[in-house]
Amino acid sequence: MSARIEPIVRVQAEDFDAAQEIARLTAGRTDIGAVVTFSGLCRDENGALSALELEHYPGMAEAEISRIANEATERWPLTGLTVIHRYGMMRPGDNIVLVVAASSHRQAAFEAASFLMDFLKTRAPFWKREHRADGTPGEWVAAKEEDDAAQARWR
Amino acid sequence: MSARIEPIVRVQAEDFDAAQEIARLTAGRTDIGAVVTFSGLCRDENGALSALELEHYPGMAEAEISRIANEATERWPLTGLTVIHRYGMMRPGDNIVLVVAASSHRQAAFEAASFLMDFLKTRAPFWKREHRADGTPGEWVAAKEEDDAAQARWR
Amino acid sequence: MVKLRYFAWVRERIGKAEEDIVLPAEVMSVRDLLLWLKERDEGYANALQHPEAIRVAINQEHADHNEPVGSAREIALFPPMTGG
Amino acid sequence: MVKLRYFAWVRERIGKAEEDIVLPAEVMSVRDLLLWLKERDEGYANALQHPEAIRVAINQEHADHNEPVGSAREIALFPPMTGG
Repeated sequence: MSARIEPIVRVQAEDFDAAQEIARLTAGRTDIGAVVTFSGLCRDENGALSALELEHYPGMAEAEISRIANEATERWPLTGLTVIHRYGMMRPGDNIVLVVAASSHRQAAFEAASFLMDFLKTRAPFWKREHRADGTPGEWVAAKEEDDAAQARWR
Repeated sequence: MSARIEPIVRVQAEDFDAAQEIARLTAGRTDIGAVVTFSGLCRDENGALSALELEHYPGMAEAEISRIANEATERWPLTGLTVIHRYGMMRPGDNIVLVVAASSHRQAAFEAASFLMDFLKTRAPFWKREHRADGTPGEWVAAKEEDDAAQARWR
Repeated sequence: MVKLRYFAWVRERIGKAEEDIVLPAEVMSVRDLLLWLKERDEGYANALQHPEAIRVAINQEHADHNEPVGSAREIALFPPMTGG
Repeated sequence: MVKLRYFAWVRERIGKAEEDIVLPAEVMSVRDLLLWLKERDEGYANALQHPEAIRVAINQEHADHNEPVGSAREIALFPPMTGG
């Protein structure tokens, strides 16, 4: 098992490029067998959403994501881990969040990426508010019990 | 739940571009909340490997991967699914296999991608042979019991 | 003196994003703080009407409602998170 | 007449990638086929010395050792897969 790696964590308004982040973890290396990438996108199922606004807690957002990412590197033998979370206004189809987990073994990469997402959903200080297509102010998105349940399975 | 989608399946000697395949599934769509991408790479842990040669069963490889991919689209509400498996000679660090699973929900995308990989490992007709750095002919890679166990958990 | 910070609909209902405040001696725990703030005016009452639903961070780390506020520099109140 | 195809070390030990063959009437199942081939010469014997470890596809679909070979057009023999 390789030494514990230092995760890359970024909280930013700008978009990200998944391919570039994958390349950053794998370039020049021959010890990585598996890379699992999760991209979370702004979704609009029924055409009623014009945007999602993501509010965040600057400082704590980075700190909390780093805590979660470090826990993942302790639980799984990862060779690389990147977590990027955006804030601000997102249009349907825009990127919101990216997790890239690299490992010599696929199961570790899958589990670490899934763990990261479950904890980001329930522990990272971000709040989504809808902006409706008809111009009316939208609602704050309610937290889902299923997300708490998803987090609880890692205990 | 959306109508069952038609998976994209390719068996090819050429390299692939994960970013391009993700873009192909998501471009112009606003109903996709989650994209999970698995990239399997040629790995060389101790510098003894010069290449992996992947033999395949042409015809059956495409047919079997399509069967597995179609089963995934029946089990999970996917909005897109792409599976690409290469054959031929791979150097350490080269891409071997790509799975991209898109869904409105993250758990479905994670599970479908993980399911695909477990079944590709144990059911897709490919065989890996090592070529050693010192020029000697290498061994056929032995199947792993842990891969059978990983597949069995989906029953 | 502690900096209180509010986010999302907690911020909107209270009507400000942050404030510096001197907590009375009887406010020992996070729970005490929520109940004390709730009495301040209608905005706070509206934001904190279900105090058990409010999430709290002390010095930018999650804290449960039993934790002492102690000598915290910064306490943040917010709804359950919906990022990711 | 059926086309037999061999892959990976099964192919190497038998010494060919494929052959067309007429199966005798007593070869009913996949298992019968493996045992019958094994007697043909040293290469086959070497490839099929542990017939239970050999995977088989009939007309490009996985088949277990109890399945009838029936009127298969193509039967493939190979080691456990190691793709992905």
